Amino acid sequence: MDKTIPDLATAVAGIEDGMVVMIGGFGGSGAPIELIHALIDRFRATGHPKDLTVVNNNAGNGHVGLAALIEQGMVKKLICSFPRSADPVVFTELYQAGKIELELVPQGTLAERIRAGGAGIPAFYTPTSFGTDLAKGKPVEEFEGRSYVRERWLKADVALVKAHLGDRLGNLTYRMAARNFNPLMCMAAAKTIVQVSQIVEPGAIDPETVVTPGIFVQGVVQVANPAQEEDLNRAKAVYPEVAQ
Amino acid sequence: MDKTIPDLATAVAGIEDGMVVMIGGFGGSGAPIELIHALIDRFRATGHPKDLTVVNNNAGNGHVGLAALIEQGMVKKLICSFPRSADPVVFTELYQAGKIELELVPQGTLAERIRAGGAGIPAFYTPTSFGTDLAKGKPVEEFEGRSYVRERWLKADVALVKAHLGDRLGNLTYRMAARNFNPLMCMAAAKTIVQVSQIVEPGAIDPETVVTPGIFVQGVVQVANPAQEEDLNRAKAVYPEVAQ
Amino acid sequence: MTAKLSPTQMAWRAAQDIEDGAYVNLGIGFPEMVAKFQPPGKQAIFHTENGILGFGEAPKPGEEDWDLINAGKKAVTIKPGTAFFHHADSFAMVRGGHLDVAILGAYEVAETGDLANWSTGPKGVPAVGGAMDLVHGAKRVAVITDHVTKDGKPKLLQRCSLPLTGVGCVTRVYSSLAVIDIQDGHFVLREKLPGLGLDDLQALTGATLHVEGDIGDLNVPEL
Amino acid sequence: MTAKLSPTQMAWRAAQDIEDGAYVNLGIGFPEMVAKFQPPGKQAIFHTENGILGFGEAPKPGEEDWDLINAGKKAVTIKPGTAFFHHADSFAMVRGGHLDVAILGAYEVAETGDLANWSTGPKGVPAVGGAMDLVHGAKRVAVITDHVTKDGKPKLLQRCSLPLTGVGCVTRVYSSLAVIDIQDGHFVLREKLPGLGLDDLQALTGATLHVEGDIGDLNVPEL
Repeated sequence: MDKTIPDLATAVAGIEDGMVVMIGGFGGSGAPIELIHALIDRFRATGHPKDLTVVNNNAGNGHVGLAALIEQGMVKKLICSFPRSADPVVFTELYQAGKIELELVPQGTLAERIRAGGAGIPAFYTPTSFGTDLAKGKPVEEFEGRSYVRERWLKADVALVKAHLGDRLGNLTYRMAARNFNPLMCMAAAKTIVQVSQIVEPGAIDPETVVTPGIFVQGVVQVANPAQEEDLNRAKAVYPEVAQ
Repeated sequence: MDKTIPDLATAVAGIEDGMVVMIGGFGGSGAPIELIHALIDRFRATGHPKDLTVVNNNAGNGHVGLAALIEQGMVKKLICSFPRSADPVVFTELYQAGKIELELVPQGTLAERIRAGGAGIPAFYTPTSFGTDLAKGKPVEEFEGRSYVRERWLKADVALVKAHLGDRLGNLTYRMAARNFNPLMCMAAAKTIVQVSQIVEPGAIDPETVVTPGIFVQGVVQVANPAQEEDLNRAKAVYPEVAQ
Repeated sequence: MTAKLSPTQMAWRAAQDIEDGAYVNLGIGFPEMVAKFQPPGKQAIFHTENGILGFGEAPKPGEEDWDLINAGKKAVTIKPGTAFFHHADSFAMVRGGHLDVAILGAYEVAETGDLANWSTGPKGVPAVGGAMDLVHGAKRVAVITDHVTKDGKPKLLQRCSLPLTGVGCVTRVYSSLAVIDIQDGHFVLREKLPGLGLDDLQALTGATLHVEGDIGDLNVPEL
Repeated sequence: MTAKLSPTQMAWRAAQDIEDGAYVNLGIGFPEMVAKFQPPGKQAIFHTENGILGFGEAPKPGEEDWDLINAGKKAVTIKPGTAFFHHADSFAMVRGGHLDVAILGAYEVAETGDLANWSTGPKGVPAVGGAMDLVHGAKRVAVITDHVTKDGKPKLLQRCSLPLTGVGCVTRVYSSLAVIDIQDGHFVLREKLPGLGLDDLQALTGATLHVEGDIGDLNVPEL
């Protein structure tokens, strides 16, 4: 079994119009910038994929990564908890112009819905959002005198994930707080594509320290020295680069 | 902050009559034998605790650990998935004599109910047990044309857990398949008491490899070279040892 | 030739259908033997409910580590690429549909795909383990079972008489006499022992055996 | 003395109530400053939603690692005993009631304990983050807020006018003028700035301030 993929273009080849795409990361940490940029390259070359529904905690920053994906007009709907960030110009303008849909989900509920999707739990109850606008239309139930909102699982056609080490069986480790939503999204997508800083031999990752077991991963592509969104934005990077 | 406890007797001192006690382990692997035996010692010295409700995957084997706890008559009710094992004489006899209650729960549902207890999810839906005797009396709901059973969280007053390394903040690692239910039970109990093979300084466990973060742990006691239930049973051990 | 397949032979036959790279959970007992018979060039990855993916064979006697066991509480070993995880993650793999194949034992199987394999009734101590989760998780749920009980009564039935493990979950049965798919509420006979007549097989089966196209010969080596 | 406390001073006051060994989540913005003012001998352990427990102070400029950030996307550091985990485990800590204290900002707080801190209405881009989870998880949910808006209108009200973050969740308010508990649907005044009359404070508050026993002086150092 070998889940390694030779290059980024191949890694994103199966992503089609209208798909639900989970993209890992919290802000820039753990964001698979190179996979996103490869998807943008494909769109610019072929016109596809478009009309994507993207699941991410945020709405991107600056003009790289998720923000660039949105800026290209590839995203029809965003499911996220916090689209208001330091420099979310791209999303804000499209949203206020009514050109992109937003499903706002409390962060813990977003995480749990994704985990539920991966764990085969179609619905669960949470105290979060009870009595608020974000619970409108959702079933409410009392348990032991406290009120809870019923939330549904969230699944995806594809997850784009950033990890640290990966082996050809798909076992993954992450780096510090870049872990965030990534292991959950691996579980919840029909096809999980992971960029790792280094592909290692099976056995090189101690079985005790595997965070995502390979069963949740369909493809692994190596991106040594991946970009950090924060660094790119401080350098005022724009993707794709505009010809001078 | 120092969560270390000097000895086993102190570790089990707060466990009272009628409490719900989660006990980690799957069969013998990950079973906190020494904590269980300390609890038996306390019962034999004081007559308490009794009428316990115990949550464990199994019903013990032979005459040590959980089986010995049951044999002492300390357990009123067992919540478990598989009380039928190689040598579950103790439980079987009491059960058939009507002297111990049994709540039988599918293994994955048991794990998820415990996790839900720890994660603040009062109820969830699962396909498991739909249409079977174990779903009787439970609400059923359809999602996307498939039927699911609603299950409730499971919480405990105390969890007795076996881990491998622990620091004084309560961060834990486990050893191979001895992990099993232990990290979940840490989450789901008001008070989690852990026996570890070695107490180490904070920082000695790589933050990437912490399996149970200290927030889920209230006490850590060192038991170097812990007994394996399987070894004890092969040696036909009985606890407490009968005076010759 | 054999009048019926041994459990080992049934396990061999089941192993032939496991794709290279498949994630597989093998139930306690006979199904565990399937791992031994993987055809050359096909390498499945085995999952055990108690938190190991990609474990290896049994260790030599005396070399057991009792922290490294499978769901049947038997000692196993690690291999390059093994991963450990807790029970909630383990059953997320099961319930979440990430396993390709689960192979279980059976007391009874119905043509509806219903399975009974956890309780023989109110006597004795009931025990369910992970079976009710496994039948709803894997993409393909197969059963290894003698075709009839020790008393010669059919185990493949119109409806199960024993308490159910799952409803409409089994898709293929590897019995001691035949390989039978379950499709749209019917048993569809795929293979039978070469010396066994269709009428004879039908007489040992508690529901109608449908035939679609050729019936293959169930040829299994002596093991 | 100051006419009102600065955000830094409110953070200082809030920090005095944090017990040694408490697990604490500090909201983005002003509440983050609470960490700087822990009294000597009291060591809280800080949780951030994005998957770190027990993180340390900000690194020196230029030494940031952007994989090591807090919920406000600011760089932090690790300390001995830090642990990393994913978002579902992180919010299990929150929702499961494992945090001792969460300290958040507020647009409005009601005497019922209702909190509004995520939306100023239909204009602009709504963003909720982890606030709705935090208000239901921690054993004690406190708020740091100016006592009045920039226009001088009360932020402590009978009922919130803005979209709610949570119902009946806040138990203590550290305002720029006072420390107020919320008990049984009432504001109970615990401390006020020494130079401020009770009537003056009541005039700046949108619901009745109840008094139980002594009212302490809200003495905070210049910072």
